[in-house]
Amino acid sequence: MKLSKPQLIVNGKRIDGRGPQDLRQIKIEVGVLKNADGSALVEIGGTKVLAAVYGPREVVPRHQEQVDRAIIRCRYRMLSFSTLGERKSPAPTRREIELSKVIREALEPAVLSMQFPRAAIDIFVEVINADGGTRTAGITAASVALADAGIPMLDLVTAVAVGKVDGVIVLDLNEIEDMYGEADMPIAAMPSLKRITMIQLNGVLTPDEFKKALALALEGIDKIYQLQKEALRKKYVEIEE
Amino acid sequence: MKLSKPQLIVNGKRIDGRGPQDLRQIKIEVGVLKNADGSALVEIGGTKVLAAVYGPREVVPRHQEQVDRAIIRCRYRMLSFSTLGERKSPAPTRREIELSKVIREALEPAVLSMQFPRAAIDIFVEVINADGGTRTAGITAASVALADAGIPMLDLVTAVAVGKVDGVIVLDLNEIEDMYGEADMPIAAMPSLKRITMIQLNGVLTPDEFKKALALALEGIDKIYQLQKEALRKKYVEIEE
Amino acid sequence: MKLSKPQLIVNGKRIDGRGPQDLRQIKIEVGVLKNADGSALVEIGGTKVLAAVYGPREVVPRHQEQVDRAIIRCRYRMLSFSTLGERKSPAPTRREIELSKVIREALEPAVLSMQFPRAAIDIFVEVINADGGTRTAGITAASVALADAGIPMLDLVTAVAVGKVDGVIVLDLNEIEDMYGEADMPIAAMPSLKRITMIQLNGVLTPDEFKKALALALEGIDKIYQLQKEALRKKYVEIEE
Amino acid sequence: MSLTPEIPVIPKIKLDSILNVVSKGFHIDKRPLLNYRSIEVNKNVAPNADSSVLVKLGHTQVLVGIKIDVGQPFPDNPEEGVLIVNAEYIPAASPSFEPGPPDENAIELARVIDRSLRESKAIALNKLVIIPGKKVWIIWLDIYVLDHDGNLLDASMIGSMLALAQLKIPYFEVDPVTGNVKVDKSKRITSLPINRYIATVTVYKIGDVLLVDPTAEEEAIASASLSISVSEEGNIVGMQKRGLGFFLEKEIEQAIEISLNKGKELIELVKKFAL
Amino acid sequence: MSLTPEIPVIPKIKLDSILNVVSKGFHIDKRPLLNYRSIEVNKNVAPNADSSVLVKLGHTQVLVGIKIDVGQPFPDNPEEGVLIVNAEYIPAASPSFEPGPPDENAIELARVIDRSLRESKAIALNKLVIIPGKKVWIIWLDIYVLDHDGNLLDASMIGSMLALAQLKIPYFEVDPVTGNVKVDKSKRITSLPINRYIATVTVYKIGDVLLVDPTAEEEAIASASLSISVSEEGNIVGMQKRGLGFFLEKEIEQAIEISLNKGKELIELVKKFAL
Amino acid sequence: MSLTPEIPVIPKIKLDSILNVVSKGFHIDKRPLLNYRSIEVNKNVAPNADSSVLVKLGHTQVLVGIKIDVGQPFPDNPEEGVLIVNAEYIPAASPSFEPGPPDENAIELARVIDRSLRESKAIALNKLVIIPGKKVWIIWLDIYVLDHDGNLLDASMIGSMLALAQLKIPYFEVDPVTGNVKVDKSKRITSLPINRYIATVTVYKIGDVLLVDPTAEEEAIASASLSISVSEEGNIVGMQKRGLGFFLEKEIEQAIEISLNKGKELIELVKKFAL
Repeated sequence: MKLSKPQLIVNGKRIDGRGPQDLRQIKIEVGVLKNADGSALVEIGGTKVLAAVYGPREVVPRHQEQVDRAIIRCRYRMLSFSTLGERKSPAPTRREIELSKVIREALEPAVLSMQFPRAAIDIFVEVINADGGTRTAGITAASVALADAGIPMLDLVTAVAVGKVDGVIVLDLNEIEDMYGEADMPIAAMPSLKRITMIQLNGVLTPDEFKKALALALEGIDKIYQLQKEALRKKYVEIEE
Repeated sequence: MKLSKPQLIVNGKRIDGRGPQDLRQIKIEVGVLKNADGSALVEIGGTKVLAAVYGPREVVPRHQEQVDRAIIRCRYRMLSFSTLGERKSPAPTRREIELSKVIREALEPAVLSMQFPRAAIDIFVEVINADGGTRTAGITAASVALADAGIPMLDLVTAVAVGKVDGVIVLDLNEIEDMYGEADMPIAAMPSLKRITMIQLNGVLTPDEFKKALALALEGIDKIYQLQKEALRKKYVEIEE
Repeated sequence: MKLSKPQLIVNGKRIDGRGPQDLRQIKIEVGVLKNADGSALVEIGGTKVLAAVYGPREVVPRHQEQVDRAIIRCRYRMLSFSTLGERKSPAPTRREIELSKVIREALEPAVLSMQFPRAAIDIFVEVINADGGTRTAGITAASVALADAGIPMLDLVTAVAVGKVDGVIVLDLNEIEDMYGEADMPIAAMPSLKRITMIQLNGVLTPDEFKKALALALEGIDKIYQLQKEALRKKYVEIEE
Repeated sequence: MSLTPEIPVIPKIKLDSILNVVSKGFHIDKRPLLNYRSIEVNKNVAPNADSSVLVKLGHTQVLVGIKIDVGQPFPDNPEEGVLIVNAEYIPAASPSFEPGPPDENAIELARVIDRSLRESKAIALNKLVIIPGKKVWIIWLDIYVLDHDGNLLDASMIGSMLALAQLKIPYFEVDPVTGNVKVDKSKRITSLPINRYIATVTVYKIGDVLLVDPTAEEEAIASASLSISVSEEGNIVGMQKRGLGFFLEKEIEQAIEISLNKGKELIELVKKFAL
Repeated sequence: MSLTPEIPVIPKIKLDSILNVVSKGFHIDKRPLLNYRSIEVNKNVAPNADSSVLVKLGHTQVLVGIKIDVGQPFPDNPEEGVLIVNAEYIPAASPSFEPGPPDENAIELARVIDRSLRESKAIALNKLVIIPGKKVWIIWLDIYVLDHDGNLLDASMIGSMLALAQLKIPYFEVDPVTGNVKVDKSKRITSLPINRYIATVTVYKIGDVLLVDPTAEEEAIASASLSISVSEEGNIVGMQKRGLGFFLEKEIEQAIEISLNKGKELIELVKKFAL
Repeated sequence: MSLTPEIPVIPKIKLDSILNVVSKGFHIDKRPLLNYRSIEVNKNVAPNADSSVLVKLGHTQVLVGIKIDVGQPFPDNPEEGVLIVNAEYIPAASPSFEPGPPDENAIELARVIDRSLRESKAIALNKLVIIPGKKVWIIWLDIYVLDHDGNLLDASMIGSMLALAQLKIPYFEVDPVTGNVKVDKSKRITSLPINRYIATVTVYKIGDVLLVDPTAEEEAIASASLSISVSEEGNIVGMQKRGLGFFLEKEIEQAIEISLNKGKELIELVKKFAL
């Protein structure tokens, strides 16, 4: 039974106490797995996503390989207990299939695939806990994992959602805001190069609201970008020392 | 709930006004698709079937290829909204799997497969609207599409059903006659060569009724054959002009 | 509805009249199929299992082959009508997938796979009637079928279950004893070499009970081993004569 | 996608020798072309099935088993029980069969048997109703091809007919309040009511010659086959042409005649086995 | 696993010539970059569907059909009917499409259409309730791509909108005792209530140039695309970036402007067709 | 089809050096052969799960989560709740794991855990009944292997036992009229009743040497393993031999002794973690 919509903005504050332009608390850990060539765990509010990268490696099955570039293979998946409500069946949903593509296409523009003809770069995004923004956290984690794997990239890719809740344009929606808000717009970009590599809109915005939301997303992306770089620096500086 | 059987023959006329030996109205269009190497749309009464052909082309996956001949691959399929009643699930039914084989085997004897070793000829039959005789319309359409694709053949293949309804042997059953009749016998032949390439009987016939029905089917096939040739002529003469 | 547990041991006798250390009646037939390279039918009490072997033969698909050994492929399967109760769906159950592995690993130590690099040895175990002990009967049958196919082995593999019912350690459980007993422990061994190649325990045993049960199983295995050899001798001596 | 099957490579010399024998009117095992191989049956081979039979037709072996359960009728047939026929070519049966769900050949075989039984009204499905529109008997008839030495469809129909003829309906009680059906398979009283016996005779074409019951070797060089199901009354109750080749009208008429004759023989045999 | 698609090898000379034409402001068929090809529709092409339409956008052909059945509402939306959008690229439509269940491209297309319709409340799902919480109308909207010559998503939205606009709800009666719903599809009284018309305009990027409605040849060399769904009120009701490339912020703003303009045109056209 | 796994090619020199170290009584990381690596647990790592725990056994990482829902009991066990154990080796966990449904290794692991818990009556399923025969609690226990550095089964049992020990049953109300069950997961009162703790100790055989808790490198050269589940009372509650090799009777007796000793240690540890 759908609960009746709660009031999402009270006295200018959001349901979790943030202002409209605030990110949730973010934690980025690099190199959390031994076997994967690269890995990262991103926590943003209650959302927790693990990304792992293998590659460049040989393509199996062979017929998938491309003579002039590495192929990128990507799977986004929610663990069976990662969502509220009943256990999720492990069979891939249509949503997971779409998001695997969307995440791959958000990362493709940054990866220098041409340097590894006939190879594969495999990206696995596993949602451990879902509280809104799992695809954007997945992109943020995957690009750190790619860097951790030593895959050459033009820039990191950083993602966050913006949206509209109770008529207000807000940054970094949580699950409740996503569910009851008027619009949810996940965006990914290569922050230094100002290139937008992913944009989806689920909901209704006027052209003006859209412009405002896009600008807010890019601000949020810049902040998360600093955290990504810091997390990578921390791992690699520690190692060098 | 099965409706009680309607009377199918009244005063020698069938439920749609035809005599026992009449075909429904037939329309054959050639080359209806841009990408396919050959294509045809066949309408016979309320039945509407699209056939498309690709080939001869490379076989993927490779292990299917045969060193001394082209393989023919064929899929018969009903679109989800093509039948009366509820939406049909897109998963292939056992009936569709069987008919894909039956249609392929109806066409195989006419195709000069030996001319294209290691190649594939792919035939796709899509039922857009089903009102009886979809497999026979599919064969009729597919052989025109093969010709349109320039695949060398000994002859066209032409198909029609005969059957028994209210005790009368009739030509070209519609859906109601198929459902409530005593027998339905789809037949395909290479008309000039008098070779029968498909025959199925679903129902009960005495040996005498069978003989009569077979003769009637071959008559119907001859008529449809003329329409096939005319449709092909029309396209290619028009082009030449 | 689960029936209430019947009394399984009455006056020292089991529900089918056997003593605790008795095997059921066993029949082993060799070479029951024409096409398979080797085959055997094993009946033990009401359980009836067919095993067939093909190989060593070429590996399809190619990527499965191993450069230094033959691969063994094994499928254990229950026919749809082989069990009590409703018809079993033909889709492989998790149990069947596990037992296919367990049976393969019971046979692997005996097969001289290194003699056939890049080849496959395929083993099909089909349960025709299930009355307890189908996996062990399957192993017993498969090793005879391997011998019948002329696959070189260190020894035959022989299997039987032991268990605990109404507190008593018993040999060769039937379906009822398996269902209502306290423990079921299928064991396979290469009898001449005293090598144990499969052991599973489903139930609870004290360490002492375990020791006693293992010894009893090895006794039972020795008896069945004689029957396997006799069945093979019978076929091959008959042929020589 | 249905796909042209790989035609097994038969050495030229062997091919010629088969053609030569066949053209003289004999099978390679010296039978006349229109004779079946010896037929053996073992009944009740799978006691957990509600009916089962192993049919050996020469070296071809087919195992047919039936499970009968209580279930719902089809919505468009509320006053009839349900017959569901499945077939599987187990990978043990031939080096060319692969494990996995039934392929198009197995599906076609099952559907031809199903249609022949259904259209001929061979079994009285209308007597399998427990509570009209709600509860009926479901007959699951499963055909497993164990060893493939040719002519699987004819052997499968023998096995199916025989398994059906042996099937006994279990004792049951309907709870008058809940409508639940309690089945006791340890007691069986009535036999499944058989309206008529059916046989399927498949006529194969090798070169210009028509024959029945080929071995696998012969079957591999047949260009086409025509399976004709006949009833004990001499009616034609099902047909299916298979294979890459064709038939002339005259050949079809011959095939019909052959099937009516041989079908009568097979039906007699099955009736004898059923006793 | 989502997988980098194989980029079709286009001969260098052809590639250059396309780029050259595009950079001069034209499609290879000489249209201005922001013009759509001719759009034709055939209504009721599949009479067994409850609504159907064939859309031809240049050589691209998309067949959209609807079945409307009675079913249960989603538990979290008991007071609304259900819209289920599926899409399939049939293998006839392009030499590179393979038979099988819908791939990620077809799934994405269906989901973008579904979200745009749903989020904009284009159709009044709340008026499709028969018995609240128990029985509602389920609208199955199936999109088949028959011939792929570029810009499938825009064509699919035209077809979807038009098929919905033509859909008539069947006559039905609710049995007051059992709650069963009896549907009579031979009588249809009410049209599906449409709240607003929607169009999807996909802006493609070739080199630095933005354009709409490319042919398949042009589409193959586009680095990225941005599909923007707009409502007749001029709101943005859905977006999806696709492809291996990227957009700059300025390009996105241009794309929005293009989509608002072209969307208005498309909506006018669909409304005209719907009459 | 179960298939001989590809044995990773380990350079001869490395193989010799591992065998050498093991034959001297040590793991390659210098532990004695019968010592486990350090064990760490993080509880409640997935707050949306009803219970979750991340277990690190050396570099091996296993994530176990539980969802508890209301459902129907198995027809043959109307008076018990239902425990369903699944395991998946995610492709991130090892370069040799592939995406897709659980393979035979994951299925076997889940089934060994399931049987050990079930046969030992480790958890009181009979106390999970809501309405006898109609509504019970279903416990979905899902095991995800995140990083594979050997000995997955022992780590998975630690995680499973700990996740079960932490599980709290949600508050619920049964509607006396409809029999519907209303669950409120925000309130949790009772813990899942644990009858006894279980541990699984897998004894591996490398050459003639028995050892526990190998790294992935060591595991790759073990010829066989024997997983033995033991209860806190010192009973054997499950066994499974795996691998291409064999055990002698004497080796099995040694393995039992090892498992009883190490199992006691593991159970102590899990109980401590559970506090």
